[in-house]
Amino acid sequence: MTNRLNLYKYSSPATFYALAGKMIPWFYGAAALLCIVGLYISFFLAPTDFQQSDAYRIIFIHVPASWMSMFIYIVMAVWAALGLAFNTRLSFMMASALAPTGAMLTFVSLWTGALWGKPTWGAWWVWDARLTSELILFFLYLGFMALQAAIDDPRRADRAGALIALVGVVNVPIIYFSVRWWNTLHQGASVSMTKAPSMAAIMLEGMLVMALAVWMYAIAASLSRVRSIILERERNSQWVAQLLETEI
Amino acid sequence: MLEGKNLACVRGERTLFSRLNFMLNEGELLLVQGANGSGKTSLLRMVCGLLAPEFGEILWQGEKIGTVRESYHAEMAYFGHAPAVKEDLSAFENLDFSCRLAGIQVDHEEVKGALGHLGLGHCLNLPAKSLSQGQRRRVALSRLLLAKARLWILDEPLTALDQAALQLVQSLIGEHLHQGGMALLTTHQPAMIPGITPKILDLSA
Amino acid sequence: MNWNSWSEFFHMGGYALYVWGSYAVTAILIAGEILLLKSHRQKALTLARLTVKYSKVKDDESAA
Amino acid sequence: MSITQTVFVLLQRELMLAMRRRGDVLTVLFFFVIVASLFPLGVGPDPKLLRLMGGGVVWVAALLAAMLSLGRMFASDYADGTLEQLVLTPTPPVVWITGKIVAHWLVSGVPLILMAPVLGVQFGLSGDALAVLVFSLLLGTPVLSLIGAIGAALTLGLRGGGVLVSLLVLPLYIPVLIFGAGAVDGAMSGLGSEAHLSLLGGILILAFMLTPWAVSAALRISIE
Repeated sequence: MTNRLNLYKYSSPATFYALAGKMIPWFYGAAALLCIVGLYISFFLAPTDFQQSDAYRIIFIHVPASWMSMFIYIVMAVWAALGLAFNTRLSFMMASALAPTGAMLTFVSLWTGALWGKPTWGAWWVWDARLTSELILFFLYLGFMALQAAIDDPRRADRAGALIALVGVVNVPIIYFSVRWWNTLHQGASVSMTKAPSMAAIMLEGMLVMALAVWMYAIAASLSRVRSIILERERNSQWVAQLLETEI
Repeated sequence: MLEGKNLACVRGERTLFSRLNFMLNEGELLLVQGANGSGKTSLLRMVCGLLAPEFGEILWQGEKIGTVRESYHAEMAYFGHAPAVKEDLSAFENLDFSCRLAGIQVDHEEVKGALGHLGLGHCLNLPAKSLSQGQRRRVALSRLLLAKARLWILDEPLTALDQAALQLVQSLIGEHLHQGGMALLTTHQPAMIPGITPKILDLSA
Repeated sequence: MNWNSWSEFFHMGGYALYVWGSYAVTAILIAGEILLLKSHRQKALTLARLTVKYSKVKDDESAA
Repeated sequence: MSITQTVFVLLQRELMLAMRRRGDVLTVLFFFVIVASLFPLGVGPDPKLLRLMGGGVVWVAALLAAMLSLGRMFASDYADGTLEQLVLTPTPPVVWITGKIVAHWLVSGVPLILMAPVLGVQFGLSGDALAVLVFSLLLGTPVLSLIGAIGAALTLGLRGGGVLVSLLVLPLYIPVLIFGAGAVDGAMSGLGSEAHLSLLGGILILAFMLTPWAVSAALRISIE
């Protein structure tokens, strides 16, 4: 019973607003710290690859960005599902707050993929399964954001966005499978980034630390965005008025 | 029996109404009044089940309308702002299809009779795009005659009608109520339903 | 140690354009997002302040 | 009244409406033909090249044409109030939604399938490949109508709805495109197309079972 009450307490926008405000600096701090450690590993500890020379150092952002871009889409869909199931406004707001960060990371993944591809495959863009899926994921993010932007009524925007996020997440595995199938059939690039020939443990460590840094950053950024969204949506309510008074 | 309990409606960021209660028994008419934008249409759509209330519940024969959806919809007829008349179909086809889609078994004579009753006997086979606005609304209203619904939910049924049609629709509502039906309606005109004193629900208050 | 000098570090074994291009664009994007978040927050605050002010004016009027 | 009867009445009405608005159906069909005919003008008339890309081009054109016709699925019913009345019928929404999707496929998918062999011949596809093309479209175009219905339902009454639908729906069409065009490729290269076609069939079954529920939820959201 107390558990349930607590859950309700934290799902109220007013409580969450304050809580998020306290947590954001910690997540930014953790992200910065992990980023410094990760960059140190990727540039100073990880040795130069004898095949790809130093170009491979791009994977220390490419792979974490790809992982997180997919992970964020799934988290977004989970929030959307929670919102539709329990009709909690905060869940919808979290879903909308995650999308821009997810789209940004998807773009980072595409950009770094292209810059890695040029020296490795000799072309800026190769229709490799991973990159193609990432491109489609980018479209899915854009569709979600465009749909929400086109709807004025916040309730409808929340629900419509949630539904398309769920439809998207059901389709992602099918899309990924179909793109891989298509790729192997057309004998495209068979080199995979993560299967770099001499994948030393230190490289994996670098990627993991960087992935954690991106993770912390994504949490901080989305919490910060959800706070602004809460403020916009709840500006008519009593607690916002009180909050602004104490602040000024 | 239809009952609204502690209803609240939020559109966008505005609360249109809250803590609204009403009760409608057999043979009663509930007239929903209020200024433009006070939520009359929203209330009617809420009672239909098209709009989920922000708060509160609507009961049909003591059960939430969401749980008895099928039987509730079978006993209810809604007449909204848009008349649900297809321009490319004739008046006859419009009524015929809309009844059959709603699961009402009708034969041709009944359809013709209903349209004739509302004074559309001469334009049965004209495509609806050549009908006037008032005539289209009458096509839509003629469904009420065939639907055999106990609850009528009518949003501005009297607009765009001429004097004769106005009388006719009012007497139709009266007949429906005398036979033990229920009606929920909004109107700008003073509705004079013969022999009925309506309950008033004022949303501006 | 991988690098004997800073210039070697910046040279990245001849792949400077690709490596630094990736890291720089990522840094710019993240910085850009943080700036956007700041301005979003400012906008939301301004909007909320205006709303609160407006509702106060209305309250005062109705009280008078 | 039984469920099949409702679907039957709905189909009858939709087909009658489509017959009275034949222009709309023909517009989509001509769009399909024109898009496919533009490709040879763009890439040159080399028969080898055309034969290689024929299946893919016809499939892309079919995708675009199917997307173009999505606007018709719910928009006019939404504007004139018919959609509200359908929601208020005692029939479960999934039933009449399935009916509407089937009607949409009959009106805008089937003409594409019938026209496709003509376009295939333009690209010099072999007899086998033509048969596979038709069969893959037969399995694939219903999926386009099904998935498209979600996009059409979500964008009801929004400004810029048409462009928005394409942004929402086209990424979801990709698997259909891959397996559809892949089947034709397989037939051309002699590698066989059974695997592609059975995957396409699998997608069709999955979409047929799941999408009506999603569309029902989407319509509820949009109608509110």
